[in-house]
Amino acid sequence: MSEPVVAGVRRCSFKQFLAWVLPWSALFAFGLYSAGLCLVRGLNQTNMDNRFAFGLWIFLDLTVIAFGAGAFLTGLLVYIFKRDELRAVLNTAVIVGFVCYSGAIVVLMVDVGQPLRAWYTFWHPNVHSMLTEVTFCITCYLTVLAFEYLPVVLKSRDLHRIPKFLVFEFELHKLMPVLAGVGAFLSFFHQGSLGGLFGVLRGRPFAFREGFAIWPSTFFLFVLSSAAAGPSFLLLITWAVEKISGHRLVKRDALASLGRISGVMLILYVLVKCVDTFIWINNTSPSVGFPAHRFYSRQPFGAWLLLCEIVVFGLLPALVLLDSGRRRDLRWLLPAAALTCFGIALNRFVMTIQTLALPTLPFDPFLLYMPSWQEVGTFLAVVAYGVLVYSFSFRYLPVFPQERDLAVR
Amino acid sequence: MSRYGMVIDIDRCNGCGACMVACAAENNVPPAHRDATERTGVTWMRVYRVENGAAYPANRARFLPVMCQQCGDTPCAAVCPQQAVERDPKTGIIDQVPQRCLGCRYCMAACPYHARYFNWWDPVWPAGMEKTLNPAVAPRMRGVVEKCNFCHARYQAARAEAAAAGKKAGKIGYTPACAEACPVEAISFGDLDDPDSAVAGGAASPDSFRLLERLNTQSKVYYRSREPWVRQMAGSRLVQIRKEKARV
Amino acid sequence: MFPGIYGFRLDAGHILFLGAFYTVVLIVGTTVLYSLLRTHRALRSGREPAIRWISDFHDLPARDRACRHALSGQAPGRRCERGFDCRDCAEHAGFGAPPSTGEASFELLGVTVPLDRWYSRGHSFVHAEADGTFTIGLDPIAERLAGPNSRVDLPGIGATLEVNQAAWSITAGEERVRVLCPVAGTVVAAGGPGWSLKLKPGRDCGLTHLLCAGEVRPWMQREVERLQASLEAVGGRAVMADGGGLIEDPGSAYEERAWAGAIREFFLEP
Amino acid sequence: MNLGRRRWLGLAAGAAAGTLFTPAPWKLIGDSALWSQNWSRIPKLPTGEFNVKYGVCTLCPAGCGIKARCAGDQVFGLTGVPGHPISRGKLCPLGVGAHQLPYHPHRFAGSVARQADGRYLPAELERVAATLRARIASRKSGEAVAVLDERPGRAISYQYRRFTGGLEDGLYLVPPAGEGATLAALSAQSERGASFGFRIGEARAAVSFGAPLLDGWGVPAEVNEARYRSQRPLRIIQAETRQSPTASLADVWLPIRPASETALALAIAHVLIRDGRAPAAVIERMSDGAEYRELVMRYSPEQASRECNIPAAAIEQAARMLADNTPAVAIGGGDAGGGPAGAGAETAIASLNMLLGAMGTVIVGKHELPVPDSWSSPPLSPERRIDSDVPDGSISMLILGDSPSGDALPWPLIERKLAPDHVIVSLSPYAETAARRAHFVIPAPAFMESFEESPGSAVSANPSWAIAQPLVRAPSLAVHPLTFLARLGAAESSIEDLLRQRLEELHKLGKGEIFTPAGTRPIGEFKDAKELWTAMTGGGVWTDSPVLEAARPRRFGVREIASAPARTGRAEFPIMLLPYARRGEAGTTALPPLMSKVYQESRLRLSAPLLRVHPATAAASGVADGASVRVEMRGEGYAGNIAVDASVMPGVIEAPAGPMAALCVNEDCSWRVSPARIKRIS
Repeated sequence: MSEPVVAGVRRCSFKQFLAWVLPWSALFAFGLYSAGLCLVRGLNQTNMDNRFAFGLWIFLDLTVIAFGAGAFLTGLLVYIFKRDELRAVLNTAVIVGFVCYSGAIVVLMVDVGQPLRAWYTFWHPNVHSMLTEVTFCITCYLTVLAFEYLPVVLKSRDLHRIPKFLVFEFELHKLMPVLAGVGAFLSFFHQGSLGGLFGVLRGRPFAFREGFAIWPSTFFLFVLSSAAAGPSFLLLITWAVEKISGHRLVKRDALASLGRISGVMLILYVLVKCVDTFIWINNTSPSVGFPAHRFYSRQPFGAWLLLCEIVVFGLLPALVLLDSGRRRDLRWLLPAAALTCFGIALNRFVMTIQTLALPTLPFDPFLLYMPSWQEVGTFLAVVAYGVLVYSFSFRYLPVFPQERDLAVR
Repeated sequence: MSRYGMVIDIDRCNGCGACMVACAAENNVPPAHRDATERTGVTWMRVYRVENGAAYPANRARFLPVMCQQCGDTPCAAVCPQQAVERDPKTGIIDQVPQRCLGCRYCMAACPYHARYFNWWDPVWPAGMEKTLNPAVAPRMRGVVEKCNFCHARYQAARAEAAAAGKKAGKIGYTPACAEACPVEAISFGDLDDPDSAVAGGAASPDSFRLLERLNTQSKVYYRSREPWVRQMAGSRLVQIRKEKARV
Repeated sequence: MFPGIYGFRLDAGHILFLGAFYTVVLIVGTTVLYSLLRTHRALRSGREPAIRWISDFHDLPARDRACRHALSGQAPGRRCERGFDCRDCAEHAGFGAPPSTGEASFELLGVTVPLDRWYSRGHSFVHAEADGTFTIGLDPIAERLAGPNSRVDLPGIGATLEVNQAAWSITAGEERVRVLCPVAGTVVAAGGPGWSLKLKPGRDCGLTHLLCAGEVRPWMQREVERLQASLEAVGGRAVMADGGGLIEDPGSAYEERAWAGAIREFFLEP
Repeated sequence: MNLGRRRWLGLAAGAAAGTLFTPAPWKLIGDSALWSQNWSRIPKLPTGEFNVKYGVCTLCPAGCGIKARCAGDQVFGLTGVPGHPISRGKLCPLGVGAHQLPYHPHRFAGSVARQADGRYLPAELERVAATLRARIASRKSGEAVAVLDERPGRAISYQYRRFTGGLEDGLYLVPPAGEGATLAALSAQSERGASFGFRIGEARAAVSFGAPLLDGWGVPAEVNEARYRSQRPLRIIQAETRQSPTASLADVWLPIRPASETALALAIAHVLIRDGRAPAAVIERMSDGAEYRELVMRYSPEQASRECNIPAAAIEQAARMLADNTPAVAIGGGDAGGGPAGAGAETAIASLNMLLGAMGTVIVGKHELPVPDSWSSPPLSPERRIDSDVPDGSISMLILGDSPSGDALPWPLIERKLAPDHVIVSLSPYAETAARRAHFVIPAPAFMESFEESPGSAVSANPSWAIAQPLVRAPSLAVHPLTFLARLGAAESSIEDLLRQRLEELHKLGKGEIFTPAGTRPIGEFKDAKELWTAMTGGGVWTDSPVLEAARPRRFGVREIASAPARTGRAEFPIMLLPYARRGEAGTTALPPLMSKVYQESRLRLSAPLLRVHPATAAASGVADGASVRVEMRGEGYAGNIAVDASVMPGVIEAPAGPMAALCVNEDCSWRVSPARIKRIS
């Protein structure tokens, strides 16, 4: 084949590509198998139980969707606020977003006991449930993402030749701002609702928070934290792809700008979280008879977790990302971004696992939970799925508009 | 209109478990699966052994039957994404509709009493034992949540009877399986709004309390004990209790 | 979900929630349907070639999208945003007519480039014939690059061509590249001496978007550099023969893929 | 037109889009949901006309009335019979789930012979009977053929006795006294044949030496009525090492050191006599009164407090509490798993009753139920207790009876009595406990499958008798014990006939009254046995007032008390193993599968082999929580898991006996406390 798969840029040989893809595919297959077990034999395949009603998977969903937030944020900034330096990572953002959301939804389907009834949530929804809001928004937003992803796919060499696709891509691209707007709206709500998911649990004083109107404070905390995690994750991914592919793909200023957004959001998040935690410790939790310090009396979930969340994985990276000098230096930018992502993941972990580990009934024991291999397998399937989708997109689709310019020296 | 509730006398309960077995038999809850643990079984009614935390010989223990507390202000109903948790306005009973349940287990995370149970396995009885199932109660399928509904089937039967006898509905007396079975008559059941019912009296008595009262779930299951430590413990003080091996 | 379905109530919660949901669905649906509709229209009105060029044009590396006035040094660093179609470019008029050099042709790498004609950025020329028709063909450098044994596939007589539409294609070795049409018109003859197509001009066959006179040399110089750059990028040797002349059939001197890539870039294939 | 790939794609896409506008996909979704709603793996529910039948629970001697809710002739639920004189409308967890027993997974499909490798192979009844007859004929003299009947006093029991009576050195065996141990000691202290029972309702206070008074002891309803009556409720002092449910619910819990019951009983007696709260006349009347006084005087509260490891003041207080609330009663016998405290201790406990004014008020005489003369005429073996009345190694054929007592029957005890080449036959319907050790199993009909009777509790003085009609049809391969006995050459008869005969006898006697769900009528009102039969098989139960004029004990039994072996920890067995169990769970029967709720799913009852020890004990034996260990006792031992728990007495192991009781039996045939040690399994 003389013609390059992506216009004007070089890609590794098919053999190399195969060598990269095969292990991931194997992992994916294994994941599918373990997910299949859970579907066929039921959730007894997991290590969840009546007390640990949620486990690894819900943690995964929360985290992955927070990481996927890069999509709506970049879309918003590029199409609505015309921040053109982010155009370079827009496609990546869309692909990552698409992977994260579709992955999350699939895992959710495995996680529920009766997947066949998933559509009941749409058919007779309980509009007061945060989960309903999440379900609606996520599915809608996945559709939106699909339509944002479609143009990238249609730009692939062979499809591009077909006039119908060419023109459709052209026309659809014109209307992107609309979709970006809708996407932002949806994301705002479901990111929030994911936080609300735990914030509304009156029966779980560790998670319960007061808030505004129908939304507990975690609603807003999650919006902010996801907005902080999204760009950082995007930044890391882009950098990783550059390293793995060995091409320069985006201008540094794009990464820096991502870092800046992340930093701003993160510092906001940290501030709000501090206030929220303060109110929770002094008012919300004790008022229902649960002095907050007791929640941290059960190792390994000590107060150090809270400290890490706020300082090590919050304040620290935020300050680095806000420093325009350091931000331009990858040796500062990347670790900061990594810390940010890890911090948000930790927050999601605390929200799910620690919440459920703590007993509410005074005579009930504190529990620990270790996922079964089927759960881990399903988890890995999502990771592998992400890598595969991205790898194929990167190989066969024009993902990085700047790559061609950067290739010319 | 009635508001059914329970009063359980902790100072009588000897933890024999008759209530649990009666409940399971009445509501077609299957025997534990081979691999089931105390955390994956289905036990609408679970009797906990609670201790005052002191070391021998100062230690004292009581038995605390815990089932769905039938909250007046339910944390669970609000979170169900597809309205599978229903409140019967005529009785105040919260019921789970297995046919509509998605099995997302959000309600279980929401319930502070851990009184909701998920069907981790298909409901399986030893060969031939299906013959002994209660015809009045449909067994639940795998992958849905279930919980105590104050023996709703018995309420329905009682209502049908009352209707047949031409009595006006609302003032219907019946007894759930656990209350009927309790050998020491520790469990009394009735209409909390009916001032001259036993439960109304029991709920009002000074030694009565509710679990996690400060969460303000308005639960309709009251407990009674003359032991101060029991009343204190049942609030929300975390006490060190009998070591139970959590599944890890 | 809908009135009549279990659990539907006409309370604030339902109205707000479902209202928002239906709105979103409506917006997304409309957007997609609308773009489908426009696609349909565009295809019917034959705007597909124009759209293709525009989309290709936007995929070109920024450096290849330099404005003609940037090349001539009038507006350094200026980028073209309209697919090299200056006819409706407001700024273009402002720059005035291209400077005349007075000479009839010039030498570049031992190739004579006549200036009695207009050149398109896609390396085709337009020559106005006495009979009011236009002859179009590859410019000399392109001719040389295509090499002596390149195949040319011309459109049939009577085909109508638009500006920047793929007019004909040449196949050098394995590589097939399209040549963009410099002017709009109808093919009246194909494959004449020194030209590939003879067009009967269509309506608004302005030539303002084409390069001529003093603009040609700097542009062509730059094109050669561009070619060299892309060849070196794939680790090629110099395209020049000794004495700075462009060798006969340069393609033969290169590894297949490298040359192909260079040629594609040269002919503005995305 | 040519169908290129692109065209095909278009076609497919169009078709896909098109179907969305047909009902097909939506119908599919709907159906899928419906399918998940009537999930194929949900068992089908029984159908049939709803009706109610009455019977009596024969899973333990208490004899609670059961009300069976049926769909057609299928029982789907058991509840108590409101107003029932024995159970007052209540059942224990075993009874509540018992309707599942006929379908128990461990049930035998028919007669089997156990192979060397432990497998059961089907064996024809005829063949087995022939083998056994041969064994009986060919056995050496001095080798006994024995029937072990855990539920003596039933019609079938008399048939067993006649069968063994028909053979020379045939033995009719009954299990160790169990919860009746104190009463047994009393009759040992009285003239021959005198037997006693409790009227717990008469007592105002009770000191229980490990008897589970509030947890299924005797006839639970009787205790509960006494305990929860509004006027002067029964006050309970629980002297027990383990914090049993009774201990935690009792008014006073005396956490005494294991095997110190004797000391406590004597110390209480000491206080009573010292403070002159004991009737002197009683002591004078006894043949060994002087020795008793002398013995008791040696056990001052201080002395006892050292042995029992409780404050002397607590003992004084307990004694006073008993003296202030006469008639009070002292009860031994232990729980279903631990069993009696040993002959010496039980005698000490029994004699305490003479100082508490229990004799003739709370403890009164108990007469055997009337039986037709034809039953009691020779040949009829006397009742022998397997622990005390049989020489070791003397039984060459042991037939384990059909019905369980619900109490532990320690295998070592039985094994000790068996001759080297013995054969064991079990009539149990289930492959549980003892039946697993039998060479042949001739499974009797399961619970509710045949006519059964309940001759009343062993410890209650109130006489009662009830008949259970079969509520479920027995599988064809179940063999009724009578049929089996007939195969062995005993007289052919049917259980129904026997019960009718016995009922006739009762009718002739004309005393007592009959309770039926319809109401209670004096037996005299039934004109003939036939009418009585209908009443009895319809959930009826015969009750009578106890006989108050009772043989009084002649002596305190100082000899037995003094000769009791001391059970203190020895060097190699420093820890005391305390097996315990609740009524029914340590017996030889199967547990209803729903008991998994109580064991597996709530851990409300721990099943063997979970060994609870105090942190100090664990540290001393070098084991941590959850460690898998082996408990070693003299000659016995089994594997288990350690559960460290500060609410256990240091130096002891609380070991649930559970359905498979692995118990170590001491020299004096008691197993409540056995010296043991913990070995870690590495």
